[in-house]
Formats: sequence, structure tokens, C-alpha cells
Amino acid sequence: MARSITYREAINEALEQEMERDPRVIVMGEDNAGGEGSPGEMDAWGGVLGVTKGLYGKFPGRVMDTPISESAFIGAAIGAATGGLRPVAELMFIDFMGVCFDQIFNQAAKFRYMFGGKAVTPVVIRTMWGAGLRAAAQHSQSLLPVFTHIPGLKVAAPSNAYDAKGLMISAIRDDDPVIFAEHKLLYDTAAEVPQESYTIPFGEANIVREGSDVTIVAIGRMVGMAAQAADELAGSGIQAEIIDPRTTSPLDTDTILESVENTGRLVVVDESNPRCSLACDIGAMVAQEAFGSLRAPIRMVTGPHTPVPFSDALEDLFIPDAAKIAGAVKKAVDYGG
Amino acid sequence: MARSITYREAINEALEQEMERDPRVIVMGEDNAGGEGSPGEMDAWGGVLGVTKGLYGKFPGRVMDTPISESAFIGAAIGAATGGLRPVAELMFIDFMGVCFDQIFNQAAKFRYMFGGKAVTPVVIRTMWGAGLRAAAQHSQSLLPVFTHIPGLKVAAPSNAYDAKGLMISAIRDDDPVIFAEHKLLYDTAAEVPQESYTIPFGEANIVREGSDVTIVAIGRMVGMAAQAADELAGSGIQAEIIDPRTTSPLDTDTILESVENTGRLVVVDESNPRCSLACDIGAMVAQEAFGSLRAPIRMVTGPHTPVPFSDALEDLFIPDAAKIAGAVKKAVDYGG
Amino acid sequence: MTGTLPTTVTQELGPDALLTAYRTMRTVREFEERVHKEFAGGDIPGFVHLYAGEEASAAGVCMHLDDRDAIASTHRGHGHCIAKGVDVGGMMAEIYGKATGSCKGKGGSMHIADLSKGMLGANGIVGGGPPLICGRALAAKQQGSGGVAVAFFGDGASNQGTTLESLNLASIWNLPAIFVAENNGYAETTSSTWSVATDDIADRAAAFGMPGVIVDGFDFFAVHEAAGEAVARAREGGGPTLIEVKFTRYFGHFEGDQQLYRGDEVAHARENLDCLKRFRTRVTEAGQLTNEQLDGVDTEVAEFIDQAVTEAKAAPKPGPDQLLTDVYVAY
Amino acid sequence: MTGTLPTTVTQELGPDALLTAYRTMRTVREFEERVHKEFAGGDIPGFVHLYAGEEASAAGVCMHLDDRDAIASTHRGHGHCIAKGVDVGGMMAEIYGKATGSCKGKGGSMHIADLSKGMLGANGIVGGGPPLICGRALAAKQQGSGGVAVAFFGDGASNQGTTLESLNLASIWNLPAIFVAENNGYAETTSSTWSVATDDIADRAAAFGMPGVIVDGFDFFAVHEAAGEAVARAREGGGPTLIEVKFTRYFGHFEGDQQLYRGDEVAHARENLDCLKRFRTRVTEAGQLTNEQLDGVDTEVAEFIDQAVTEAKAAPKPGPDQLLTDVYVAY
Ligand SMILES: Cc1ncc(C[n+]2csc(CCOP(=O)(O)OP(=O)(O)O)c2C)c(N)n1
Ligand SMILES: Cc1ncc(C[n+]2csc(CCOP(=O)(O)OP(=O)(O)O)c2C)c(N)n1
Ligand SMILES: [Mg+2]
Ligand SMILES: [Mg+2]
Repeated sequence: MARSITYREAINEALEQEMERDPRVIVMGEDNAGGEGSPGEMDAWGGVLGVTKGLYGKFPGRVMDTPISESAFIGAAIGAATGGLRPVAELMFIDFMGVCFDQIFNQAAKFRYMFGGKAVTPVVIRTMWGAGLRAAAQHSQSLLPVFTHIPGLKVAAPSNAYDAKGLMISAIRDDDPVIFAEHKLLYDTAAEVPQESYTIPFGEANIVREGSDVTIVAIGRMVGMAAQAADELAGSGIQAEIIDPRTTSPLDTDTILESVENTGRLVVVDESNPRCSLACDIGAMVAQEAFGSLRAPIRMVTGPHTPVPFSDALEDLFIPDAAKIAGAVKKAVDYGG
Repeated sequence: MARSITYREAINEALEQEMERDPRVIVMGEDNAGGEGSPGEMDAWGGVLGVTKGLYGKFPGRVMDTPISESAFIGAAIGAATGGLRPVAELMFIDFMGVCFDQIFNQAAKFRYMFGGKAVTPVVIRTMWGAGLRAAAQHSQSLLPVFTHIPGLKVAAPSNAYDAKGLMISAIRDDDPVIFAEHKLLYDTAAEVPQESYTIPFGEANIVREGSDVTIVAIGRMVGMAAQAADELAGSGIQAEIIDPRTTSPLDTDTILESVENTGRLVVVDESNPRCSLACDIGAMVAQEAFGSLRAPIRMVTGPHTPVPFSDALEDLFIPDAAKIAGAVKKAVDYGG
Repeated sequence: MTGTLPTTVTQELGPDALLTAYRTMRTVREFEERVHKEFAGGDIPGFVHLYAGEEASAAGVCMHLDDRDAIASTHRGHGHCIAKGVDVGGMMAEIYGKATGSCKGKGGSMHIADLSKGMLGANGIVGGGPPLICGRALAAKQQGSGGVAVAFFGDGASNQGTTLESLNLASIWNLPAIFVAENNGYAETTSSTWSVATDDIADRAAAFGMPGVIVDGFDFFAVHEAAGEAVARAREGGGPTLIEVKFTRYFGHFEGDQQLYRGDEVAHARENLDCLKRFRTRVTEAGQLTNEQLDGVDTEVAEFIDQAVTEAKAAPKPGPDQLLTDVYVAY
Repeated sequence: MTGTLPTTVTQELGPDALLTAYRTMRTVREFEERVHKEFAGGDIPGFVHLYAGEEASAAGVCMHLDDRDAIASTHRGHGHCIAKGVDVGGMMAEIYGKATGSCKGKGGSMHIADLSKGMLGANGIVGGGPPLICGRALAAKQQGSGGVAVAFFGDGASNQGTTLESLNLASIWNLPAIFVAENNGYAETTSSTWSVATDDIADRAAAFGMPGVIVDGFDFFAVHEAAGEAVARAREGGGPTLIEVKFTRYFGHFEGDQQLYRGDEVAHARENLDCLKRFRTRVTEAGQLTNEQLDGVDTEVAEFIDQAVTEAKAAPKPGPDQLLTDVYVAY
């Protein structure tokens, strides 16, 4: 019997199963244990959007609250990872990285190299990303390009509940620091997710849909947008292949290049700001490695070079949608004739 | 009579002339006023590599020391900029951005948009970047892609003393927040620099050398490396055009596109790590906008996906050099036969 | 509609000043109660954090401020905005994401600002404001304007490195800055008795070489007095002060919060401690104002807020051309 | 060559322990004096910050530590490394950027580490270590190992938000952590009397609910005693301590610093306060060790360091294949 659970539940289940399996796994974050023991609360808050809810009671002493001191507690998670624990720390919104980035990019990411290969830092930093919740400029960013830029980090960005569970289990078992980017608009989306534990390897893209006319590479929530666009395009006789990299670092370049070799066209969809984005990263990689296969200019569909606006009237224009993606695909297909 | 001064002196002169011209300009940073009044010190330290030396005595009360509290003092510079001053704050090494990035990217960069166009934040953040000083992983990074990614920031990266002076004067007079990235390996390089004040507009690339076979876009110290490569290539009959964007945000895409339309080939040289880099940014922009002109794959010459190593034996391999650039150019020129 | 409240009053607190203080607090309360209701109705998007219960802090501090002075606020910023004189109609429209909002609908509740009023913005980043306030205080000092700058921040924010650094910086630069720690007992669900290692946040003042005081945040007069001293000292070049204001927030952390983590403290506070009630009792018993005068303010404010909501609802959303504007002065 | 010094000693400080303490300090001093000389000769690349003058801190603290325990250091890390038992030959080779270095030449002076010895690394980021130490202390606590973790940091670092946050976190998590503020009077050229708003850094302990003590950093025994108390309290679940150690660094901020910003304090300290001299006087006067014994250590250490330099110079640089390795465990 297929069982459908949400992205939020899938992450929670992955955490629970890994905590069960491995006593070294601990969870920490603001309000993760908040409210425990209070009159109306059965367990604890489980973080601001409740992703870790239920774990506090099940794993006494292993779900920790933190003060609003991201440098200290993200750094503590990193330090603890060098000392035999496998912490999963929650940086509530990815936008808050600016108060603790040093610990992530100069400490965790660089230990192994700086120390000549003699450090292992198995920390997972869970964080919410993405626009669409009317949360405005400081709670809606992508910032995945910034983390992807940094050698020593791995970056996972699941686009659905099934991947979320498998990638989280891989992340926890991974010996390198992982940024686990949960798209906040996906928390309530459901998919079939096996009860039993499973892993999805990092660096293996998912071919979400096969097609021969154009390759669409999309990240996170944009995978669903691309699927909508593909449905639409199929109506016009255009068969789009959709690739979800699932992890942006490592990036499965082989799958992308192979696809472009078949389709001859590339559209990259990345909701982040455009400059030095994943769209550029993937677009340039293809323009360097598969130029001979390209029959049309690569096309990048991203957010604009602006902060994320608050008003829904503007935010909906900020975020790439199916129409914009379809438009880019049509430009690519129509190119040169 | 042509006068030659160093990159360091050019920046110092720009600061001095602007402080003279505009009483709202103040300078702050760690050890910028350090040592003032002590037995052996005539002025003050002028920052760790002495760039602001001499200003303390000339502008009493306008060159300020700071504690090692980058969030507080970079934030203070930003706050002061909203209150009528035009601060130039020194973030000693760009690598230290991780302890204060929030003030830069969530505050300064976003005020204007978040506040509906009603804020003006004329702050300049001077910072040292780049590899080559055997300063290892936490003192040698580029990180320009990270700043370039952020809407609301401007990013200048002068490649020579002449540009350094003109861009600094523009930066100070600019009403938007500017990251002014000084390449530490260029401080002692000299060029002809007029004594009188002059500005170089942001978003106007410099065509350093004209050529018809290939366009090399290079950033910061890489401009000099590209020039070396071009000399070498000229020997093999390959005429390279070298473009120095001077500012990465805004980026002068027109000049780059025009050049590629003539040469049909693009090599981007960026000493930063490769993922989501400026090399990707410029490469993908060209692959989207000038695909029809491209006669060969775009080629990116960057640092590898590793932290910057300490040992000179490795650091010299990390940094793109003339041979690597020439190799990439040859690949582009030889493409397709 | 012009919804600006007067912000400059004498410190003596004659009847006019008292009425102004009451009107400020009453306006904040009415604003927040109404936003609470409208949010429940589903009309207001995003994250909204209400200030009800804490009015005496914003009002008591900002009554000492004038055009030379600046404040920085938090995610829970409506009260600070109103007390510093930001147009209330614009604020309401902003919360609805309308083109007529304080920030043209681009900022929302968490980013309401009005630099022309010295209001540097609500802030979505906990601890985002204190460094900025050091800068505003520095600017005032450099310009010799006599201005001061005030950072409001929460108990949770008192553990953020940016806040702690700012206390030190303000002290060693001897800045005309005032740090107002609004201790409402919680950061989201996390109790300040747990998250703050000292008994009181004010204890931290000594670690950064400045005076620290604790005041009952339900008592407008206590806040007003402490702030008056701090502002006077700052204006005279005496440097920064840390003021801890203790009280309770009346609503959840944000709208939608079920608040299972706390008991009946709100009912108790509303009944017995409320700043508006206490203010009323005191000024009427002392014969400074009459109940009729205060009732008049209540009525006036209720109409004023009702009008703000009506206008906000009717206002247009920002047009598509607004997406790309206002990023740079010039690019 | 195996350059590891024993790190576990009894607390009673019998002759063996005293000899170990002296040997540690002497090794650090000789290491630093020699690096100073070699740097001047132009053989050593990059930024090098020397610990000479401050030896009693590293030695006095680390004598209480064993394999369960971890430390995090700073840019001025050689002394901490040696005191925690990192191989001295490997350290020297690292400073020369050689393949035989502690970090295979990839880290350099500012990043020497040996996790197998509980040495989490020198750190190029001021304030980088204290958060990490909270984590090591947490790991020890969760594992019930009885281990403690120590963050060394400078007076300059005591103003960094990461450090201040860590004090609070360690306190509220009740961690077995010790924070050692090494106040050598300067952060680069900036005087700590200016940059730290309080008289003493130890004053900040109270702001984060932990005991704070000040010790004379030239006095090994004073450091040793204060650290012993702090370590014992931490091991017993009594939570963190802040220890401020006051002294002077003998060389410039980094090698190459002209030091125009300070007077003759170094000459004075070397002459009258020096930790090695003081140690010698005390233990010989008390009859615990003889001058001959100590001279023997001096000779031994001088040879040991000389050998380290000879070997480091002769060692190969890392090969080109090393550029891309050691970024990830698997990618
Ligand atoms: C740097 C950062 N960390 C976390 C958050 C999420 N967050 C928003 S408000 C809040 C609680 C703030 O508590 P407090 O400072 O006491 O203010 P209060 O909400 O009680 O007014 C948290 C954790 C944030 N916005 N920024
Ligand atoms: C975040 C950060 N800011 C600035 C620096 C540059 N820097 C390196 S050491 C130093 C002074 C540190 O002073 P202190 O903490 O007292 O240590 P000391 O050098 O005296 O041992 C500075 C400013 C840095 N490495 N990291
Ligand atoms: Mg609170
Ligand atoms: Mg110092």
C-alpha cells in the first residue's frame, strides 16, 4: 500500500529513523525543544514550522534548544561534529546565514583541507529557503549559489517528499558538512514515501520527465514549475526533459550533459537572484562542455536582480513560473528558425 | 610629467582627496588609528597593510579605530550612511565577511528596496581579496561572486593603480553601498596616476588590449595575467582582446558582448573558486546573449574547487596563470579544427 | 489621510503631553488588536508580530525623541513606528501589501520604515538593529547635532553577537546611544529565564562599561523616567545606557501561534498590569486628566484605525513596473 | 623524529610535572625565537604570529588536560599546539609549507591542527574558536566522557560577537568549557585598555552567569591553579569559567611588525617578569628542581628545535597532486 506523507513529515521521519539508528545524531535549533513541559504542549514546538516536532519526547536529551546565537550554536554543532557527534542543526531561515556564515564557510567547510585531510566534520545544517510565503526580503531568499560556491560544503535541495527523506538520511550519514535546504513552500506537498529507511546518493540527478526537444534543469520548487511548463509545452508538441539535480554540490554534470547532447537545448530554472547563480553555473558548464551539441542559446530563468518583494502582486512576478519557463523553452526551440 | 604611484598610494590619495572635498567622508577600521600618539609612530598604523596611513593626522576625528567587532562597526558605518555621513569602512580581509555579512547583504543592500525607495546608504566597504600572499585558506579568498550575487550591492575590483583611484572616488560619491575589493597582490604595483581628482564610472569596462581572435575577460589581478598570456599568444599569431570589467556589479555586458561578436570566442579568467563564479556568470551571459557569434565553447579559467592552500608549491597551482590562460585560448582557437 | 502623531513633547508631562502619551499607546493597542482581527480573517499575508502589551516602552522612550533622533526596531515593530511618528495609514497599507504603504508594499510588516522620521526600520533579523544604531549615534556625534539613537531589541536578541558587540562599541566610542532590551519573557517559545544566562539583561551593562537599569514595562512613567535620564546623559556626551523593560506580550509570537507553551499570564497581565489601565488610573486619580478626555482619545483612535483599515483595503497593489525599481539609486 | 611532549601530568606538581611544565614552556620559547630568526632570514612565508612571552598560559592550562579534552586556538597558536602535544617537527615543517607538516603544508602557521590530540586548530578568524569549543564541550557532555574543552582567545577577540555568544551558550547549556582570555595588551596595534569597555575582560563573566578570574600570565603557578579549579569544576558538571590571563607578547603582532606603537614594555617584561625566569627562580629556591636540571632541558630543547628546523628545511614540498585532495571525505 503506497503511503503518502508530506515533505515536512518525510524530513521528520528521516530524522527520527536516523536518531533511532545512531545515538550520535542530535538535533538542535531555536525552539526545537521550546515549550517542552509547558501546560498545553504535548512534546515541544519542534522549530518554527514544526519540522522536528515529536522528536523531543522520543529522544530525551538529544533535541536541544538554542538561544538566538547562530554563530555560537551552528559553530557548536560543527565543533561537536569534530568530536564524535553527528549534529543536525537548524538555521531557521537560510537568510540568517549572514550572522553565522564564518563558522560554516571558514570553519566547517575548510577544516579538512586546511588540516591536511585529517579532519572529519559530519554536520548537517537544515535551513528553510525560497520565496512565496509573503515573508519579504529577509525571509525569502535562495542563497543556494553562495553555499554552492564554497568548496568543502555539500548542498542538498530536495524538490519533493520522497527525495527529502532519502537525501536527509544520506546527509546525516555523510562525513562532510551538508547544507540541507528545505523549500518552505514544499512543506505541505505530499508524495509516496516508503516507511522504511532509504538513501538517495548525493550527486545523482533525477530525470523527472523524459523529452527530446529541450533539457530543463530546475532546482527545488522550480522542478514543479518546470513540470507544469512541460505539460503546457507538450500541448504545443514540445517534449521537454526535466532534470532535478537534487544536490547542487556535488552536481551531476554527466546527466545534464548527456541530456543536452540529446536535446541540443538548455533552459535552467533557478529562483535565486541571477548574478553568479546556479543558472549561470549550469549554463556556463554546458556552454563549455557541450557547446557542440547546443542548437540554441542556453536560457536562464531566474528571479530578477532585486530583493524579494513583500506584496503578493510583486512576489508572484519575482518567482519564475510555468509561463516564463515555457516562454524560455519556446525561444530556445524557435531559435534560428 | 607623468607621475607613477602604487595601487596602495592611489587608494590613499583618493581617500585623502575625498575627505578634503567632503567633510561627511569618514574612515574607520581595525588599527586605522591604532598606535596614534605612541612613542615611535608619527601618524597611526593606517590599517594592517597601511593603506590609510597618513590620514589620521590630516583629518582629526575622522579616522576611527574599531574593536574586532565587524558586525558592530560595519553595521555602524551602514547606519551612519543613512544618517548623513559617507563612511568608508575597512573589512580587513574579505574572508572576514562571514562574521558581518548580515549587515552588508540583509541591511545595507536591501534598505532601499524594502523601504520602497526611500533610503539612501552611501557606504563604501574597503576590503582585501585574492590569493598569492601565502596567507592560506582564511586570508586568500576572492568571494567576489558572493557579493556580486546580492542585489543592492555594487562591487568594484580595480586591477591597477589608475583605476583604483578613479573607482574609489566614484565609490565614495556613489549613493549606493559599494564593496571596494582591493587585490592584496596589487598594492605594490605602480602606474601613471594623475594627481588631480578624477572618477571612473561604475559599469564601464576597460578594453585593456584589442584583438580579433578571442575575447579574454579577466578580473582584478587576472588582468595582468591575461596580458602576459596575450603577449605569449601574439607570438603564435593569436590576437587576444582583453576586457577588464572594473566593476562586477554593475557589469558592462555591452562591451563584452560586442567584443565576442567580433572575436567569436570567450575565455573568462576569475581566480575565485569555480562554482557559481564570475566566470560562470559572464560565460553564461554570453552563451545566452551572443550564442550566434560564438565559434567555440566558452572557456572558464578559475581556481579549483578547493580552499586556497598555504604552501607556495600548491598556491601557485591554485591561481590561474598565463600558461593556463593561453592554454584555454588555444583550445578555443583550435576548436573545430 | 494624515496619520502622523506628534512626537515632540515637553518632558514635564503636562496634560498635553499626557494626552499624547496616552494617544500613542492607545493607537498602538488599537492598531495591533485590529491587525490581529484582520489577520484572523485571512486578509493579511506573511509574518505579523504584534506589540500589544508592550506599548509603554515605545511610548515612554520615544516621547523623549525629536527630529534629530533615530530608532531601530525589530520584527515586532509597529509600536516603535507609531511612537516615532510614522504615518499610521501608510503602515496599515504596508501590512496589506499596498502601493500606498510606507514602503510601497515592498517591505511589509517586518520592514516598515520611514527614514524621514528617523525610523530606520523594523528588522527581520534578530539583532539587526543595534549596529545600525551605533552608526546613527556616531553620525549625530560627528555632526554635533545633539541627536541620540535608540535600539529596541528583545530578550532573545540580547543573546545575539551583533547586539553584544554593539554595546561594547557604543561604550568605547562613547556614543549617544540607548539600548532598550524589551524583555517580554519569550523569544518565540523560548523562555528568557532559560536563554539569558544572567538574572536580568540589565546585568550585561556592566560587561560593557555602561549603566544598566530595569524598569517595569507596564508602567509608562517608569519607562519614561528611565529613558529621560538615558537620553539626557547621551545628549550631554555621557555615553550609552542599557535599559531593560520587563513585560508580557499579549498575542502569540506571530499571528497564528497557538501559544501552547504558556499559561494564563496574558489574562493576568491584561487584567492587572495593563499599561493603558494603569496610566488611566494614575492620571485620573492624580486629577491630571479626566476619564472623559481619555475616552475621547479612545473613540478618536478607534475611528482613526478603522479608517486606516478601510483605506488600506481599498488601496491598489503595486503595479508590475514596481518589481524592478528601488534597488539602487543609480545602476 | 617524534616531537610529541607528554601532556598528562598529575596535579600535585612533583619534580616530573615541574620538569614537564618547564620543558613545555621552554619548547615554545625556543620554537618561537627560532621561527623569529628564520622568518627574518626570509625562509618562512605568510603571516606568522609568535607566542613568546605567553608560554605560561598554554602550559598552565594544558597540563590539566588529557586525551578526552580539546582546545581551540587562535592565529597565535604555536604555544597551544605544543602544550597540547602536537608533534613539534610536524609543526615546524608546516610553517615552512612542507609535505611533512602537520597539515601536509596546506594549512601553515595559522591553521596548525591535530585532531587526534584534541587540538582543533589555530584559527585565522578572530573569535573563530569559542563556538567550536562549545561543541566539543557538548560532545564530551553527551558522551559522558568527563572531557572538557578550552577556548583560548585574545583581548581583541573578547569583543567579537562569536566569543560573547559562546559565553552565554556555554553557560545556559552548562557545558564543561573553559574560556581563556589571553590579554597581551594589544590586538595588532590597538590597546585593550581602549577596545575592551570594562577594566578587565574577566568582568564579562558575570554577564554570562559564570565565574571570572584574573591571573598574572607570567606566573605559571597562578595560571595552573586557576585552570585547575576551572577544569575540575567543568569535569564535575559545574559549568564554564572565564579566566583572564594578563601578560605581554615579546614580538610584534606578526613577524615584520615594526612595533612603533609601543615603548620598552617588552624589554621590561623580558627582564623582570618572564615566565621562564620566574619559574626557575621559584622551583630552584624551593629546592624542587636544580639549575642543572633546567639547564639540561634548555640544551635538550635547543637541539630538538634545531633538528626540527633542519628537517623542515630539508623536507619536500607537497606535490601537485595534493592541490585537489582533502577537500571532502567523498564527493
Ligand atoms: C538572526 C535571526 N535568528 C532567528 C530569527 C527568527 N526569529 C524571529 S523573532 C525571534 C524571536 C525573537 O525574540 P525576542 O528578541 O525576545 O523578541 P520578541 O519576539 O519577544 O519581541 C526569532 C528567533 C531571526 N529573525 N533572525
Ligand atoms: C574576524 C577577524 N577580524 C580581524 C582579523 C585580523 N586580525 C588578526 S589577529 C588580530 C588581532 C587579534 O588580537 P587579540 O585577539 O588580542 O590576539 P593577539 O594577536 O593579541 O594574540 C586581528 C585584528 C581576523 N583575523 N579575523
Ligand atoms: Mg522576547
Ligand atoms: Mg591581544
